[in-house]
Amino acid sequence: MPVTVRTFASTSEAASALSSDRGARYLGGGTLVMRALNEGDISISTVVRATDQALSRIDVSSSRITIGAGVTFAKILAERDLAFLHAPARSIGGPAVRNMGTVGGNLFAPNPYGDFTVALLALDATVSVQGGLGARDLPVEEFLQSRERQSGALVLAVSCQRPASADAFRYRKIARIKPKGGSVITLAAHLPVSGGRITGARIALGSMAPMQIRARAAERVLEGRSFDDASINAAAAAAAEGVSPADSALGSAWYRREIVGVHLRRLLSGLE
Amino acid sequence: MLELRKDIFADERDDNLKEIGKGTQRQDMLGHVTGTSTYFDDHKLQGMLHLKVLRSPHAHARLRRIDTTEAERAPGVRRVIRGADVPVNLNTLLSLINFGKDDEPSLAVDKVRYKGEPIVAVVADSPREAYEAIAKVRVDYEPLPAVFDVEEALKSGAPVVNETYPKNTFVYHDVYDHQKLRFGDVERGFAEADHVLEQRYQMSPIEHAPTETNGSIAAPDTNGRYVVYTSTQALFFSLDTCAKILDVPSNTFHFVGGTVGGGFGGKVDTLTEPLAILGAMLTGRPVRYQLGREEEMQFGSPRGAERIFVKDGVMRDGRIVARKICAYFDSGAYTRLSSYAVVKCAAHLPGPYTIPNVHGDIYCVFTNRTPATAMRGFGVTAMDFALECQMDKLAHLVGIDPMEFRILNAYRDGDMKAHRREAKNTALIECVQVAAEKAKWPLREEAKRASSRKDGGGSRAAMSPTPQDPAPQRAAASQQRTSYDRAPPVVTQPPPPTPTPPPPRPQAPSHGAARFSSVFGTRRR
Amino acid sequence: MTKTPLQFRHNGREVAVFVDGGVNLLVALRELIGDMTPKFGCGQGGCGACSVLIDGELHLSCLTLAEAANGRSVETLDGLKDGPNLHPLQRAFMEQFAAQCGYCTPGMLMAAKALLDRNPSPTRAEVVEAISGNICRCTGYEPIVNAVLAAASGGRARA
Amino acid sequence: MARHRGRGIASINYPIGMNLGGDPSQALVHSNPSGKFTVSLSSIDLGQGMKSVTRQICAETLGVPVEDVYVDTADSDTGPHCMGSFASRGTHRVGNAVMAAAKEARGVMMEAAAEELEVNAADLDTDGRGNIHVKGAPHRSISTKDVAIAAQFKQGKTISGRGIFLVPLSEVNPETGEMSPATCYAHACLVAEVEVDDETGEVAMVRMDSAYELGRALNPRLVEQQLVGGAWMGVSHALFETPEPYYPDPAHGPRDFVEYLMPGPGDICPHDIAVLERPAADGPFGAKGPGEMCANPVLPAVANAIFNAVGVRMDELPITPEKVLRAIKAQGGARPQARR
Repeated sequence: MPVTVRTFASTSEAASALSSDRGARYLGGGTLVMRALNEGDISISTVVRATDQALSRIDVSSSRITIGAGVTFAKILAERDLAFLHAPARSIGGPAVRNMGTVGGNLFAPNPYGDFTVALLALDATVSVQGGLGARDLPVEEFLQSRERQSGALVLAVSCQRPASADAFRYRKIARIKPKGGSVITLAAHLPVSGGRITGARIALGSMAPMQIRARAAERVLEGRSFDDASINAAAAAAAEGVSPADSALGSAWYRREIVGVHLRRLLSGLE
Repeated sequence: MLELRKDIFADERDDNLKEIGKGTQRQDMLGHVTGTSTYFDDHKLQGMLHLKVLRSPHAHARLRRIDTTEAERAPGVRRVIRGADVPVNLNTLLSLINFGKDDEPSLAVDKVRYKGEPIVAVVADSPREAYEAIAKVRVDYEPLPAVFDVEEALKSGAPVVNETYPKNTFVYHDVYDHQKLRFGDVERGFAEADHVLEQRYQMSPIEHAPTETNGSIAAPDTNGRYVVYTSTQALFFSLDTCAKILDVPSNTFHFVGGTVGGGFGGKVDTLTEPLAILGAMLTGRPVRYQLGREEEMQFGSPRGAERIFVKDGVMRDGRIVARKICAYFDSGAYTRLSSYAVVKCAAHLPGPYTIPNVHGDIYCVFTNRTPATAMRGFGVTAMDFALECQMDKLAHLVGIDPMEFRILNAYRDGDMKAHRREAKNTALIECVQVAAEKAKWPLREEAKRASSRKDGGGSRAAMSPTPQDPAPQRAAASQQRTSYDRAPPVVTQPPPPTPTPPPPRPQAPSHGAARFSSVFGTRRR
Repeated sequence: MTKTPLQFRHNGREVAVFVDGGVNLLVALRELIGDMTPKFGCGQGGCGACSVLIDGELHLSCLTLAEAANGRSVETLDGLKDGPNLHPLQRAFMEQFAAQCGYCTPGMLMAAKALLDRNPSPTRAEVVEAISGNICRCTGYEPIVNAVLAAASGGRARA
Repeated sequence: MARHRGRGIASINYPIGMNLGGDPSQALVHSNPSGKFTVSLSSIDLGQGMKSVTRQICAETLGVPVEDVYVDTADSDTGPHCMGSFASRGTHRVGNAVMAAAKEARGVMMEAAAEELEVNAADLDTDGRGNIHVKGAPHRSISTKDVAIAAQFKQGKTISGRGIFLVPLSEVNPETGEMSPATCYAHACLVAEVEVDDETGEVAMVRMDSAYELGRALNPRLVEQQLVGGAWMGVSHALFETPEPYYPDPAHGPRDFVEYLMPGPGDICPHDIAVLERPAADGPFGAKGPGEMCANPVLPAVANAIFNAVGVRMDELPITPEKVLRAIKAQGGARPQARR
């Protein structure tokens, strides 16, 4: 049975086409769906596309920025007002993949992919989803936990508050291969400091669990403390609490547990 | 950056040549930069069909039943190929040089011996339709215990991987489960030695990862022949292998290739040609069979793993007096070319050094993994890793600079090698000297003056008496003979007795190196 | 199979073909247009051998739905030459001996072109980044990086 | 945290012209009527440059410019038998076969020229620029083109040659392993410098210095391609590559180029290479084969450099950060050795 390609002008039509057909997959940048088709994934019988311009819109007018699900990483890198997201965007693929891969698709990318989503998780981003029954917003963490059930839904956009200050948000992807390599561990931290105290600490990790997760123990350690070596070391010591990494071709669970604290410490203390 | 050291061995060369030695542009470079170099897949044929194979999800399983009826009825399917459709469904690559027993089917029939082994091939109008048909093939597997470790595979009671070799090892000279190397008496050497160091080394498998995956296109040609565009790195090897498997005269085929997107040894196995041609024979249409990247990585044969045990005896003054090696080549489920690498490896011992007592036992072991094959440095890469790590440890043990330690033990012209041939045209010492110079690694004058052309031979040319192993029992009559020579098996005879040589002396400083002063003095500009 | 019409600009020339649903641009270029310069290396987006420019941007044709190229401009290595004259990148690749088996070369050249079109005088680090999505198994990358840098400086010299 | 540097060396040899297969290669060389030569082979160019090297060997042997020679490969209908491109056969086996074929063709060419110049063929020589002249009398000369025309249309001679190179099969003694495995050996020594991160086990290449003895560098640019690319592959084998990361457990095998690890363009380091030439008795113009052996010294040199940097012995390939980190922890921390 050949693959049917259905292209819609509106996201709502695309969303209902997706939710009404178990064999339908939404085609974003192609890095996931086209690869699956190339490799003979016959569970995909319909490819759904939407031409709605809203999907590729970036709104930076307010302190809360919104990025359409169809926005590519190259487009983010071209947007000066999104400088805080340049490091995560640049860490994905090579130039061609950054010209194709989208923010929305990254939410569905399994390990060792999905690095941009780690940044979104640390930024407490919100995901706007168009289901068969209408649109709704949900926190990215909740979205990830229910990701399997979201495959029938269409992601419209993600949005988040800008980090409190430039150095309040930090991101690093640990890869074996330079400059383009798959994630051994991906780390993102948003540590707003007010009155000399860290408030609302968020630390997110990629490749440390089946999904991107928050390092809650490390967050708790930092919450309310001053941003100094002592608290950094304490956070590093707590980094592996609650993680459940897997053995993979890029590194073992043991190795990831051993080094996650080292890399968190280096990230927070600004070391290479 | 590359520097030609014409000053070294200049007296052995005629450099008065016109084309040789010039950095002439590659004949194929214009084709490469314009994208017009023609690889096997760049041939456009009318009505091309696509072949995909169903691969085993089990590392070891009996095939109780294979049902292809649904697949045969699937849309776009032109032909489903099963093991019974392959004229000669058992082969081993080196049967072309009369070495080894046929042990590998093109399509598995009774059982599968590694995860990814092909069982059924589907030829369809499009890749998509081939994939859909493959999903409709029903196979009833009875999983069997599998063995993945070479030493486990040698234990009695280990699962038999490949019934052609019931002891899970290739059979050498009809007699042995390994290839021997015997030169002098290592046990005596160990007894004499000031230090004995025994170590274990392991190399995991390595994938060739050529940017072009293995593949071929076969098409009916005029006058009943078949033209085959192929990525093979061994044109007649592949052609003759296909003629054998498809049981037709070799001139049935017109093989075209020669421009290949990287091989490194991974395109010798003729993985795709037999089924592509059979598909063309059975459908009368051009058929393309190209491996996907995951297939290439997991089921295209890799450089096989090796486990190596090295035991050395060394004197305080740095002379190595005995080296004993036991190595296990992980051949995977079938022989392919590992049996050959084992002999090449035995010949390579003990590395580029003159050691009076050398003992080697090299095994080709079968396990339930993707069959291994040749790769750049075949049979030697892992052994060199083991030997050179060992050399570093020995140098550290006796407190000698690692460069000078190698110069001290390096083989020289006239020395006797462990495979009982005289060393000629050696140049290890000069390589160490020049590398040291490049790396600004200080060497003592004595080491700088050493030469491959001096102080070899003499006692170093002698073959010390070699004790014989207990006589082996003959291999089972059922096992056909496997040896390189087409003559009857070599009769076992002890090597001619030779007088015990005095143990080699450490190299005396030599002062006759004036002719080569340029090696250490002037740099070529 | 039902076919879908597809029309786009291929190296400056309008082409129209009919494609099967779900077919990628690499297959359309090679099997329907007959442009064999983009190569299949993985179909996974991992090797860059199939790299092409779409509306001037570097894309992986194996991960591009053929229909998505409708009405757009696709450039491949086949269009890099200016008539009989080699592109500076092609000349530099020759001079630097930056190809062995040649299979990654078409993708490398397109990735390098995408860089130089935007950044005529890149740093070494920028060249490394620009070709980071392209696998070469033969050369060790060094001659390729040198070739792109040479082409860039050559370009400056001419300017 | 600390990063430690260390240097390690390895020296190796490699067999060229293997005798264990008894597998010959053949070549055909012939001229067209305008004195341009075609070499017909069934041998394969995998990128190593076999077409280019045999082209130079043919031109040198014929005494004509390399531009006048084209190597056609591989076609089983037009190319004579060749077992294939493996076991360092390209330069040594195929090169020798081409050389033999070119010698035969040169003989006919010189005979035809002698007939035109009315001299003895033994008194003639080629100038490598497409002319054949009487030794010591350059003015008494004829172009290879005119010779080819005369041979074809006047003398009825084919300027062509056939060549085969066979290294006879070596017997292997079952008891002692006595054998003649190869006809010559290439050599190398390589120094690797690495930097090891003692908190993560990561190893970075700093630089390499090496010396390779190859008999004869038939084309130094092609040799450089092999040695630079081969050393990269050696680093890759040493630190990165395997389709079975948990060998002998076959689990978690890589499926794509993200999971199958090879150094990227950002992982490469400077490599300073010297090439030595000690001609082999049976190599074409003394050449051995650089292609296969060039990666081999890198693996142990890197392992030995890691020991020099942090004092741990890495005996299992590939040397992943995990293995290095486990070893450092087992040792109770990095123990840098004497700097060298």
